[in-house]
Amino acid sequence: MSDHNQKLFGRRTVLKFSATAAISALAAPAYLRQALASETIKLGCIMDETGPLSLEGKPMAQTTKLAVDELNAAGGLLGRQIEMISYDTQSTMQLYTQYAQRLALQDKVDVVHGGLTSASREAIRPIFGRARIPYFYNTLYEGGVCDRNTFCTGTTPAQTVNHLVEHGLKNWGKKTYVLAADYNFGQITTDWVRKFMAAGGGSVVGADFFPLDATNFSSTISRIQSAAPDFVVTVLVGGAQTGFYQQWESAGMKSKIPLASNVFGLSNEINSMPTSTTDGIVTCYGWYPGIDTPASKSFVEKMEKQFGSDLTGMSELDVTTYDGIMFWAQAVKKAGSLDREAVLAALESGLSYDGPGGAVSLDPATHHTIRSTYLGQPKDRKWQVMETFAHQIPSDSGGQCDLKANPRLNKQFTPVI
Amino acid sequence: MDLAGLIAFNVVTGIAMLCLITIGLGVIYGMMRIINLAHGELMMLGAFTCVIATEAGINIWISIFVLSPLVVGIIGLVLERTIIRFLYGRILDTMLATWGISIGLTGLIVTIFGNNVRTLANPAPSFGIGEYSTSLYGLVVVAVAVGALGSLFALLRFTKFGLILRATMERPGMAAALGIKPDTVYMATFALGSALAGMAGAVLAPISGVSPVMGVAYITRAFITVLGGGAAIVTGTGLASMLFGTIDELVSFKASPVIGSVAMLMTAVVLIRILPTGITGRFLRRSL
Amino acid sequence: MTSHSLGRFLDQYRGAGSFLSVCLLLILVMFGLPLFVSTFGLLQVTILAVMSIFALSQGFVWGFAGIMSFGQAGFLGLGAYAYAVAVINYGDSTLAVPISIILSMLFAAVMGYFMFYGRISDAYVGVITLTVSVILFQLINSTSGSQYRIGVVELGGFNGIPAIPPLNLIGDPSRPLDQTGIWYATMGGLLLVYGLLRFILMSRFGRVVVAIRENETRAQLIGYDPRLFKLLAFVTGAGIAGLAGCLYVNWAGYISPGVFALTMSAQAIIFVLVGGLGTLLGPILGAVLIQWLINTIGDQGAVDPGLGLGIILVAFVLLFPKGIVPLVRAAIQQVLTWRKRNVGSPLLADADPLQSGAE
Amino acid sequence: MTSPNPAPARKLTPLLEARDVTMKFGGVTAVDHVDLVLNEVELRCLIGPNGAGKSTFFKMLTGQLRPSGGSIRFRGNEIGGAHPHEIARRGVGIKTQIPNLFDGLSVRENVFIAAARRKSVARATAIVDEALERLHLTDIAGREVGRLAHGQRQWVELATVLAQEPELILLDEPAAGMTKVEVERTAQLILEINRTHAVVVVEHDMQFIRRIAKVVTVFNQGKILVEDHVDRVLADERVRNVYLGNSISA
Repeated sequence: MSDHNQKLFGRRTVLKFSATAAISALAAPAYLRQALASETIKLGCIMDETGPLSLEGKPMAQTTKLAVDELNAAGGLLGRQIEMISYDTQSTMQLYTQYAQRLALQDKVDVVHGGLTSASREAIRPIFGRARIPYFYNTLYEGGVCDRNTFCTGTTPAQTVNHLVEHGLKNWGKKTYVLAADYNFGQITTDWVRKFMAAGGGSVVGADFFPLDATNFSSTISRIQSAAPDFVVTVLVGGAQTGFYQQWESAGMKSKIPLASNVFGLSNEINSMPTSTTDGIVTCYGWYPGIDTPASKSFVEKMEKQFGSDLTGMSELDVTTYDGIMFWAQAVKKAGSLDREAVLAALESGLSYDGPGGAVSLDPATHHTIRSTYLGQPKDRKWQVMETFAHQIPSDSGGQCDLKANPRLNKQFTPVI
Repeated sequence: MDLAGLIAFNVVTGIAMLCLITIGLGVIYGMMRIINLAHGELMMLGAFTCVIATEAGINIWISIFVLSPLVVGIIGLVLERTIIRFLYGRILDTMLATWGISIGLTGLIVTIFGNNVRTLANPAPSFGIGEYSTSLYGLVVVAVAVGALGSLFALLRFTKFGLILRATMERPGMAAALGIKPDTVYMATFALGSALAGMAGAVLAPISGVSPVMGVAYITRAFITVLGGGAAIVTGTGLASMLFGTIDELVSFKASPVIGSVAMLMTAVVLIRILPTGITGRFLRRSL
Repeated sequence: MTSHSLGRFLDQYRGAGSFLSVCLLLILVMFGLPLFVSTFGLLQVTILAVMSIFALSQGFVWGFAGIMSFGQAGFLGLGAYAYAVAVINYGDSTLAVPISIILSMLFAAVMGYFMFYGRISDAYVGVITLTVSVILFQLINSTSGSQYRIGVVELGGFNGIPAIPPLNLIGDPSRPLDQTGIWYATMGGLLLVYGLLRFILMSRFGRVVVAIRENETRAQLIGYDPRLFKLLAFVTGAGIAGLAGCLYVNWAGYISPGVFALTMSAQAIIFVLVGGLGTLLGPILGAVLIQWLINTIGDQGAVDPGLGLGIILVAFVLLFPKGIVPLVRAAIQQVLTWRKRNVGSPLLADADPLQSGAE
Repeated sequence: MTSPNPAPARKLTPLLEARDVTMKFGGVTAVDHVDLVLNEVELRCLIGPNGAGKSTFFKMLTGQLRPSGGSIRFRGNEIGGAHPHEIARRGVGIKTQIPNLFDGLSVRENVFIAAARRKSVARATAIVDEALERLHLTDIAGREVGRLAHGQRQWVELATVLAQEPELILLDEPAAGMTKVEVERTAQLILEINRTHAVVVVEHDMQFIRRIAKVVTVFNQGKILVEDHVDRVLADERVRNVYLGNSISA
């Protein structure tokens, strides 16, 4: 608890400075500000710690804090302490660009970890690109981003959605229905489902997209029933959309049509909802809290020790955040400097380490991670791992993204159907 | 055939939801000519009351039908006494003030409880229509909506309080002539409208989830239904809900919920343009 | 010089004096600030200037034309999206700026015709503007599929449109403006809008608009068609909001449907209410003050900014419905009158400034 | 002044011609098949008890109400049901019963707005100066109208009507709430205006009517009771009954 307070205090002092920037910046000569800046290494964190996305965002910010504390406890990097400068974007898109500009122009940070939704990533990615600050997006997403300045440590559809679809085709049937959040993540992931279904000889019989504040799913539940799929894939994001699962159950659909999801469980659903709602929904992630390895267990222990009752549910998102920071730290050590080119070169040198989710390596060509993924389902508020897939390649760009060979590439590859 | 039954059920539920959302706003607008932009937040407070009460172990039905209306009714009373009563007769100022209340209440609840969505377990089982199935809770919503409209009608038609309300509605001086302060009537009306909003929020909580910002989703719908319905509270709310609810549900089923909602709003804009005094401003003028 | 023509002379002189001093102040800020403030500081104040323009649009439509628009953010958003789509498609901002203004105005013209020529009462205008802005929000918010594109630009739905190029020198896309340039452009826009509105209010058109706000029936009985004047005023306000939207995009480099949100419209109304209804300086001051307050409250994180905003809104409606500027002006006037009485100059007693547009 | 002599224009189209004009509010008929003809430069007084339909009739003449039936022609053109601003542009000006002004604006601005429609600013300014001078308002030209006394507001409204330069001037109770001196000035002014303009006056003050009237039309219960020369009207038994003998004898 005291750690948390300290963090808040630290953030506030930083912000107090920035809030009065217009005035105080007048007074402080430029060289003085530069001098202050060089004492610590600055790690920028930009995350939705409050608001409807906070169930995902807050643990990620906590993990960032944990990782930075660990690094500092081990002596910091290059003999300097790491200062975490954190902004809460309050689940509001406008604040992303505002705070990203603040990180880039005022705080002049050395690296940024953060961004939760794909929308937020696309909003801030160009800002850090222009400011030449390496950017880590540590959230599982729709895949395909190919940008020399950006590193994505979360899992992608080529590592998870394909397994969900295979599972469905094998166990349930050839027809599926997709429910997705109405933004690029939901749209592109749905295209992936279409592609994988077609490849496996099945089809998507319907897809509905919802704004993030959608709460009433009754008309969709009717539509699903009239389309009669063999299973439903949900790509629903945020607190409001989790209401679907309860409406699904109370409409009596739970026992009729099985659900698969690559998002369910990321916002602590297995603890906040009745087990009758959650049990049996099949998911696929790069990590589950129940994974029985020493690294995984110690990660959970460390988090629980540091944040106690303030910690609400853990997921792959936290592990990939941790991975992102560790890769960056490894690269800084290897480069021996914070110079962007040196750090990028080190990041592209084929780094790997054993994280809570197992062995992970950073793919130099795509700037994504090669890692194990797992199929799992909730049972009595615990995750049951059903299957393990080792060494999953982030092949979402179909081999077209090779940043080693073509560093000027900057686009997002999407599935071709 | 079964599918048609399911869709019909959804349409009826949709209409009932719209009725519930609207009725509290309708009472306040119909009687006092105040457009209460904090209506959605009063619903939100009702939903929060219900969630907190059930989390404290109180029976969900008691929370919905007793606690939520009571708590929000009292909040409405306080708001009326401290803010609204100074603004009678200034329609735009009341809109601004209630908007301020709306933003402030959202901010207050965010500050206290955080901007998160809470869920309330659905207390009703599911039932089948042929090979399709749906939640029985829809029937609860329909029953509550019918009950609320019915009791409001009875209140206006058969009680002395209803007579006074109608008199005040026709002409503010009338109440004074009957020996009642219009002030008191307005106070009671605002509290009644708030209580109805609180109950609506609580009834819908198991379906929609509960969050501090949920009010925004309701206010536009309630708003257009009241204005679309016109002066007669019960008939107007009922008719406008039927029109808008049917459009919303059918288009939602055919296209998507967003298009459904857009279609409904467009219909409302056109309706208000054609009938500025609402459906009952033009037809069925003598109704309640 | 007779006493009344002296009075008139003083009216105009004082109006012009305050106009010039506001302009001077704006120019001083415009050129002075970059000398003292870092790039980031400039970024922070640029948004204040953008919001001031937005507030002026609301201030004109509501404060002078008496049209209660609850959906001014709709025009802000249209201007913003129009600029974004146009500038990316053309690769040049020269045409994108007028497009953003004109699109907002066209939309307002259609909407205004629908409302004002349909004898819709004031409160209902509020409802319709609010509803239309909600419709716009929902529509734009659901355009995230790749099938929703205009030219090469995907509208992006909830995601919005990232990496929007800033303004460039007129006709020369190879020379985009930097942060300081955008500051100058924004302040230039603010000055322009302020000057334009002052000019409009001095003109016969502006006077009739104000007269219609004061008494629509009388204006009609004199022979003015209130529908036409309201429509024109509404369209003018929309154009200004469109410009604000265009500058907003330049400030953010990114646009999402959030600009259409009700909170944006609410902010504009609060700016005007706090600053002063029926003034031009008021909305500017209100915007700067409130936006600064939102940033400060938002930064400290303990209290939600909505709580503060709500309290401010209610307090102003109840206690100072006229806002800060008229309050201060009345106080100054009182002091002046008092002094005049003591000096004993009867001439100035009649020299109230034009009630409509002077500060 | 001179004896009533409305003859010259009679052969031409009348300035105003109302035929069968009817106004119903729900079940109540406020104006019931009224015929009224007014010639160029005529002065007509309308009298009748409260609720007789005079103000409603005025509202139909100016387009504030759309008649339920009948026709209203101004110089031969139908204006019944037209928009108020269209009627005003044809040259009908009205001073309403309760002073109806731009309260937040100054006296000068009020009159300027009325004068300025479709005129150059210079010309409008000249008209404003003249109107203000004529109605002795020059000294309070800078004052905010909303803060003026009732009598002063009446004058301002008269000034705006004059500044509009209408062909037909409708005055609804122009002398209400004025002092004796002011009433006399108003009477003189109306007669002066009438030299060049047609004027219709609604008034309750019988002394005032006697002072200015030539032909008087009496309204009762939405219908025209009688229409005749002022002396004969005031002597009429029916008119006395309608007024319960009160003010006529005064």
